[in-house]
Amino acid sequence: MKRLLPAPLVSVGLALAWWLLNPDGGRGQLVLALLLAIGLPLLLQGLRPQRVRVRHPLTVLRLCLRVMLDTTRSNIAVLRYLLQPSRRPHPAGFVHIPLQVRDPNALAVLAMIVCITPGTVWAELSLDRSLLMLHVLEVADAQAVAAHVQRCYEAPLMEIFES
Amino acid sequence: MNPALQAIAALMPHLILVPIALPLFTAALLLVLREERERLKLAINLGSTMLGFLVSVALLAWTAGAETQTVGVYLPGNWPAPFGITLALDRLAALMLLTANTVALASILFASARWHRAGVLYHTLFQFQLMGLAGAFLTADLFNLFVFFEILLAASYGLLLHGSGQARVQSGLHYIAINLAASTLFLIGAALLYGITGTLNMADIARAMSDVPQAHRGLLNAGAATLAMAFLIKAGVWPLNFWLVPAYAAAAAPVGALFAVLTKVGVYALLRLWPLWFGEAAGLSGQWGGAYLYGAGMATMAFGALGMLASQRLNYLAGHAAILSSGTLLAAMGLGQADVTSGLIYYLPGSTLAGASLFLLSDLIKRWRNDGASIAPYERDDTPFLTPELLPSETFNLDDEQQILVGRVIQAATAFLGLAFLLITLVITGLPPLSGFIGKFAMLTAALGSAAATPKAWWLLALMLLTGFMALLAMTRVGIRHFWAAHDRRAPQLRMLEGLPIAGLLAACVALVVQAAAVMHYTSQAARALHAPVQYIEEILATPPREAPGR
Amino acid sequence: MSAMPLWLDLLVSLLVVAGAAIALIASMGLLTLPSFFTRTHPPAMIATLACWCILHAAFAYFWWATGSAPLRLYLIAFFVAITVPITSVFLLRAALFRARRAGADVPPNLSGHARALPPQAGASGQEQHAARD
Amino acid sequence: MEVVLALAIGVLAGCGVWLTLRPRTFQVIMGLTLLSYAVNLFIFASARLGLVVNKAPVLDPAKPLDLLHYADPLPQALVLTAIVIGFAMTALFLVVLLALRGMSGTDHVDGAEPERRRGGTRR
Amino acid sequence: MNANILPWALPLAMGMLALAMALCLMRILRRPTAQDRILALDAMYLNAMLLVLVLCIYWGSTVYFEAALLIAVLGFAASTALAKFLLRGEVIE
Amino acid sequence: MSLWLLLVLPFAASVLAALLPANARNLESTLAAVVALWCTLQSALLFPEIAAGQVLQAELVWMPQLGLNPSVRLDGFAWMFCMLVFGIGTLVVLYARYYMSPSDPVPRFFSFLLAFMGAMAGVVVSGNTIQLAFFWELTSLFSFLLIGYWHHRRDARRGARMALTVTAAGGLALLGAMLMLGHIVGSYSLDATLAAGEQVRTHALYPAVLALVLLAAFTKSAQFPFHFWLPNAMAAPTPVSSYLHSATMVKAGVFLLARLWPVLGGTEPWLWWVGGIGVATLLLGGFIAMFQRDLKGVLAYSTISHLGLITLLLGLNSELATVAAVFHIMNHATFKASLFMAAGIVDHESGTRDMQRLSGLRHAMPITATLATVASAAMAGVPLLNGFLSKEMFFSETVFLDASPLVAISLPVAATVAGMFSVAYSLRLTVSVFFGPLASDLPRQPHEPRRWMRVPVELLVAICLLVGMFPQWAIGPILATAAQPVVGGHLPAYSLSLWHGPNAALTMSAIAMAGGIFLYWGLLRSHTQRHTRLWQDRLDASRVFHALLTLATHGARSARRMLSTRRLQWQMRWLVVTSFLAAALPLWSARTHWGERALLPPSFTLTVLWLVGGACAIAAAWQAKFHRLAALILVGGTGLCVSLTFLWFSAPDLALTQFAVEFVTTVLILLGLRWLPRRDETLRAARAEQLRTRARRVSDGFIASICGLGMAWLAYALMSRDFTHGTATYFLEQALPQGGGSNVVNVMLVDFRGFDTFGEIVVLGIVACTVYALLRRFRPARETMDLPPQQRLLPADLQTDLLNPRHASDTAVGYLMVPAVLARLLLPFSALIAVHLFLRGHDQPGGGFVAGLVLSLGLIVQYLVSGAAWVEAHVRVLPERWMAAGLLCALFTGLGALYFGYPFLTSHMLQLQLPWLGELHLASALFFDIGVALLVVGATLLILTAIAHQSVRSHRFHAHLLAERQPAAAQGGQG
Repeated sequence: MKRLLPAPLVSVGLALAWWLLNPDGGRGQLVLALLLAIGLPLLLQGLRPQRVRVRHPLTVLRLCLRVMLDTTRSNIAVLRYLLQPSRRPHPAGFVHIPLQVRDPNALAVLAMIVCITPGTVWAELSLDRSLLMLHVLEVADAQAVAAHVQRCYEAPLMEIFES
Repeated sequence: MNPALQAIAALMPHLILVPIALPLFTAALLLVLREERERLKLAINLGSTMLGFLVSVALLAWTAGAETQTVGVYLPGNWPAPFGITLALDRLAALMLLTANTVALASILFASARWHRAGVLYHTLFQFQLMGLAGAFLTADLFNLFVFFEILLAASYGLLLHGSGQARVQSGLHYIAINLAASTLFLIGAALLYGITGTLNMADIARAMSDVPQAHRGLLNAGAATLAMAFLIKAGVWPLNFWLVPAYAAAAAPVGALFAVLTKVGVYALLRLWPLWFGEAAGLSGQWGGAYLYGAGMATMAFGALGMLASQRLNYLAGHAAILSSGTLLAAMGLGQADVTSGLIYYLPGSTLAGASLFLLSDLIKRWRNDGASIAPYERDDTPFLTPELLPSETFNLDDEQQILVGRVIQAATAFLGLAFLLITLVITGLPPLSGFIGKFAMLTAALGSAAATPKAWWLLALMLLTGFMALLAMTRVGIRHFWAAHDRRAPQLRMLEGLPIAGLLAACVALVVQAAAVMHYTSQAARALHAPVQYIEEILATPPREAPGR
Repeated sequence: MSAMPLWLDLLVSLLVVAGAAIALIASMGLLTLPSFFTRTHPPAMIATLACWCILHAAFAYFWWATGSAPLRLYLIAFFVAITVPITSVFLLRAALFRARRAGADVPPNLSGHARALPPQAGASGQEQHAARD
Repeated sequence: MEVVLALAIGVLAGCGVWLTLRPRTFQVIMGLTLLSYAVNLFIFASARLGLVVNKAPVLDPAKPLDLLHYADPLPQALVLTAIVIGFAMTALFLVVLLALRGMSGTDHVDGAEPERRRGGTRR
Repeated sequence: MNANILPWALPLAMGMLALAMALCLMRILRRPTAQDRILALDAMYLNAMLLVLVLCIYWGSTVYFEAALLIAVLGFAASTALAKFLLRGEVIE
Repeated sequence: MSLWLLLVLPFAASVLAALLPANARNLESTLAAVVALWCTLQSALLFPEIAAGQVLQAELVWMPQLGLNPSVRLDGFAWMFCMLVFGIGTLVVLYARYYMSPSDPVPRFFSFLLAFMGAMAGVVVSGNTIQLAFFWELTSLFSFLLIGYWHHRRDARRGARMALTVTAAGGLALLGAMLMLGHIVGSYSLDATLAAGEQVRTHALYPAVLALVLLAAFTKSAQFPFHFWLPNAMAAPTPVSSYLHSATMVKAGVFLLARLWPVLGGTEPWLWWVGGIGVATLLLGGFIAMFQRDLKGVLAYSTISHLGLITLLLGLNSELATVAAVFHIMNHATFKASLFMAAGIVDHESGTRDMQRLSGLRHAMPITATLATVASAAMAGVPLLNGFLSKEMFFSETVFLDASPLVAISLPVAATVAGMFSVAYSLRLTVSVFFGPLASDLPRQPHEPRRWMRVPVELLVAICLLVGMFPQWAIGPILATAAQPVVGGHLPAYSLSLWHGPNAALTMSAIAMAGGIFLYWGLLRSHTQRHTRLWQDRLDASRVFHALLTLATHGARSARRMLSTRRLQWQMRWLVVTSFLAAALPLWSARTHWGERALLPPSFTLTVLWLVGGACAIAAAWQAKFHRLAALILVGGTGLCVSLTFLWFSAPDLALTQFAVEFVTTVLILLGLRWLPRRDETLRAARAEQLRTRARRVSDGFIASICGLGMAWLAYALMSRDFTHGTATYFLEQALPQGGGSNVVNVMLVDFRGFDTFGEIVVLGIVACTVYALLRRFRPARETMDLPPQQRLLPADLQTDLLNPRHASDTAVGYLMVPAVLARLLLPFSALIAVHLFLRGHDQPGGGFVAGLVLSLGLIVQYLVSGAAWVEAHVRVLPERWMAAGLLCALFTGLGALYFGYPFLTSHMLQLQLPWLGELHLASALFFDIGVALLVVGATLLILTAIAHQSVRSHRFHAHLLAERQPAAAQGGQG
């Protein structure tokens, strides 16, 4: 099983994506989806050496919602920031965030979250992955930003990927 | 009908495809093989080229032998003519195909002695080149012609760069840049023609030409002119041919030989399209553009001859000879008479073969002279012309040394090279008795033969004689320098594999003379078909696809 | 095809215009914001909110128009979410690197020793192609 | 709308021509790219019955099969071929210019800097 | 298009997106740094993607959808390569 | 048949001779002699028929469509020439057998000689004017080879080349003349031409024909001012000289004049030109001959002079003079051949031809001396010898010429003076060489030659004597036969007796004789030395020739420089401007306007889009020199606009492809950017100020904007017009039922025009091969060899996240970690998208090409984030195999149709009934598309990775640099 499905999550994702792309196909599409979901990861196995283990699907869902919400919120915040140039109370700046999470996948997801959230953008990660630097559009309180990231994102990610 | 012809006829519609599909198959096969398997690759390449040669002979025999149907039509994809792509084989195409394959066979034989090892993927590119040439000769679809032009150009870029080195890369860059621009022109012209006639099939365009309303004539002609520019650039017309000589001269010798055919592709395209589109049948545009073609051809001839006279290096000479020959062809084409066209179709293969063998020969001579290392000091382009060789001597005709009055034995190899050089000179300069003379004579006699020979014909006569003379001057200068002046050199090391192709090419030239009547009969039929393209158009448009398969 | 219900009409229009407006504003921001690092934020808006708005609009519209839910539209959001960080990470890292070399006022290398990078000396940078900073 | 497209073709062609006339290989390759854009659009513009909006040649059983309901598919096929060939040629030209640059040490199209005239002019 | 507001809203949206692209272009032209240009190119791609989506609605046809998908999947490659070039001086090490 | 043998045999023998071993001297010469003798006899046997007035003819049908039928036509005149050519040829062969050294490679010599003989025979017996020109050129060619036989000698090479240049030019002129004659007469047959004299002379082209014919004849016969090649040709072995300059080569010119005399002669221009040049040559040749020092030089100039005499005779427009000319042709051939041979004997036996060294040879070689004396007496026109007779005829002709008083007086004077010259140089020849005391300082001890070497001379001298003493008996019938055809049928009355009584001619002869003796004693003996040089320098036309030749080459070279350029910019300019004109002229001349079609409504969005696109293009053009990256970005922006335009105007497939190509191209060019040199921007400001540069940019800008406007105009003119439907409807109708796909563009690509697609993937494949092959030999420039500065500036010991992926075991670290994780996640998905686009291609936008690009771009991104080494360590990428597989897949799909009896690439539909899945439609086009996709992946990867792999070098180079630097640093530290 493990040999057949080196990355079960990816396989599921592929099958899902295929189904999304070709929703109205009959059984043929189903077979194709299956073939692709199994075949592609097998073919490209060599290029994805790291295995991903994901736990706690509920936490995943929660995180997703959280991110969407945060993103929308910060979108609006940035929108306002852009529309009212005169009322920009806080300077932009870099924020350093100490991290405990080490799993590359978790970090990648963190990067995704940070990057798709307007107002924050991933700037640099130290080589030992202990320190993250973000660029934040409005730094009211650097500590608060750091705490927010640690609490809302890092913790669930550690739970998902590292537990 | 003899059995061989019957066999060909049995294979016939599909045989047209072979010159294109065979090289492709070979190329793909060669791509699979690992780089180390040089001998096997060479063997495959040789075998395939040989086979292609035989096929082109068969095709020629078919066009020459078949009296009823002279245009072989093949419909890849089984779509009827104006809609799908059509391959059409007529006499001209068959002749060009055979010429190209002859040169190719000689080239690969020559290359097998040493040149094919100068870089990787030579054989693959070589086969692709053959495929492009065959396709360009066979296709009857304008855009498909573009595609095959690109194939043959892309392959020629690759072959030109074979062996690398600054000269090749430098001239290759120019060559590529100019030809990319030319391709752009091709596309513009094709788009205009499609926009106006609504079809891409050459025959169908010809048919549609007469229906084009007057208001669209300007656009139509502009499209055709743009297209012609693309062909003229490939044919090396002045003033768009400055890339040609450095590129051809820089190319490895077998590649240069193959390139001798490339300029003719541009000529071929013009020859194919102009009488078809702007012949008498086309109504309003009758003979349109002929004067420009003539003028450009004359200028090119003059430039080619001047260039030969100004060149010291053998391969530059060969490059300019290629220009000279395509200038001659273009000028003759510009007269737009079927008889002249017949002469020029006769002239074309001979001059191509001679040009190709000059490229091969120049390599041997270069290697013989200075081990191929670099050019000799006197070959630099800025060397003063008046060498001591030419200064009047003080002791006029008086020799006190009796000993010197004994001739030197010429080694067989040198004699071979010398003889080959002599024959090439004869063809290129158009001196009797070889095919250059007969070709030029046929063109001139046809141009002058008509009751009212135009001044154009007289100018052509004058320039043809003059350029022949200039070429003769240049060739004798180089020949004397290489074969007579350097008497204390050891005999060249001539390999069988290198001598054979040259001998073969020249034998073909001689054969053209020996069989001149038959060849001329063939070319005059070809020319007549070109100038009265009704049959070509009808055959192409009327050939039905096979009954619908289970699509 | 029957006429579109007004609410759907309104919804789709609103979403589309909103999405386009956000994209426009974000692009405006890209133009007006003062420094490179601040300018890195607006594109995220295009990739998220603007994109989502328009995707929802398209979703609603095509659901109505074709009768089946075109869920595949949301694949776009997924792919954008995956790919945007790749560019951002590279770009920010490059910007920081260049800023440090140019001696600009940015935090030092996170994992480096105390020793800072030598400032860019003269016009010797390969990235001269790119632009003069 | 045609005017805009025609002008676009003109601008692309003009810029392309200007760049191909420049002395640096990189300029030439950019110029050839722009030229090929212009030409592709030009081929595209040669469609029968001109340019049409929202009539992609993807068959819809509901529409009759004629040019009033579909765009002319042929130029599109031609442009596709031209795009591919253009891409290939760009790649080739790029590599050749790199090779030339490596061998001659300059990125001048002639493989050598023109000799400096009066007071260091370089063209 | 049998609705009342959409025929107005969609061209408006498209115009706005086109203007957004124009703004990105202005950023490209104004730089001041190379990374600004890359960023603006990336934003331009995103805007173009949105434009394609709006066009899909405008024409009520999904045949154009794949173009948007393609930009979403591959559009980053160009800007990433550019960024990496700035960072490392070569694209593939 | 025998007529053809006369023509074929020498050539056949020539080929045979060439194949003989180098030392087969006897075999060779025997072969040659037998052939020549046989030909002589064969011709001689024909005399009765010829004498009876018959014209023997034979014709082969070769190329009737061109009027080119090889034909032999033997009339009296041709017969006489045949006898000369073969007869003297036989003697020369015999002579040469002994003359040539045993170590000479004579096969070549005899081979050339025989071929030349054949060519000469060909000239005289041609029944076809073109054939005549043809053999004419052959004589030039073989004489070139013969003159250059001793090619290790400079003078031989030069003489040969000069002869060829001059005579071949004449030959080309002859060809032109013959073509013109053919045009006038309407046939190339000699008979027809001879019969059409009146028509030719009245034709408007007559002057041109005449000029060309005279050019040919004068060059061949070494007439002034083309006389200079002949003395230079003396570098040939003496047998060659005696053959070429007595009976053959130079006689071809006068042969031509005589042959065409009935056609062209008898007009004023003929008289003035032929006669005038003849007189000039006669005098000039005789005069120079007197001052020659070289034995053969004297003979050479005397030949020129005598040829001038013949030319003059032919030019007098009198039938009698023409008979005299024919007579003198024969006489000159005999005495000149013998003289050359005698000179050769002297040279051969004494080792020198220097007349200042030679003296008194009659003591050493009495027989030769006698022979030579008799022969030169014949040349001088001493009575009882043949030269006297023809000279008498000449003198009397000059006197009786009906012409203007000036000519009537000056011509006899000129003739007498020429006679004096000829007596003087003949005297000089004999007296100084054979009389006086025997020279002692000769290189060899002179003695009589071998018996058989002298025989030819003896025979010829005997003929001289015979003809001189018994003219009517010895030569009368022959002369009549020979002259009859020349004068056009009926001979004038003439007498061949020795004594005509004391008339003007005899007086002139006497004066000439006395004057010649006086000239010799009075002038030449005293100060030869000084004058020789002087005259030679002043009158050496070969200097002029060389100057002309040099001028021609210089001219050609500077013309080439002027007319061509090696610089790409200029070539591009030419190209652009010519193309623009080519397109603009037809439009202009047809007064084309744009059409009236209803336009699409304007769209704000597209307008803005193209403002962006246009601005991008312009900015890219502006920035491409100094800001390459910016230009690349801007071009990317333009590409985006192009893609969107495709989309806008209903071409989703195009948009997809353009997008994908856009991304790949950007990566590709970026890969290349690393190897381009830095741009020194500081120079820009200074440079832009330069006037030249600015002018150039302005003019280029002008050209570019004109072209841009032209293109815009053309595009608008095309789009604004109504056209018929063309072929398009067919595609729409057939796509689904016959092509099996509803995406017509894709059906077009894989079916209707599958052959194009086939070609297109081949192009891609070729380019990939080329790139790969070229980069195998890539040699980066020195300054780009090292790492890029971004990497170089990082100290090796610095702890940074900017890791080189090459050094990391797994590259998911440092700055690359996040991108690597994401990109690797993306890869299966982009593969999925590729499959999706591929499978739907036939019915919806997509297809093999886009699929291939998507897949390869997905892989390239892996290279980008993980480095080439890592990727290739983890997955085997064999792009060549992909390409081959793609090509073969496409090819075999196409060939599969042949199996079913349909043409290549015919698509088939497979209806499969699968158990659970139901019906499955499989078009063979699908497999074709698979081939396309495979090839695209392979080619793209091959191109990109081939460039990418180059950066390995820089790492190696950097390591090498560091290794070099370290010891140096260590040493520095110690010191």
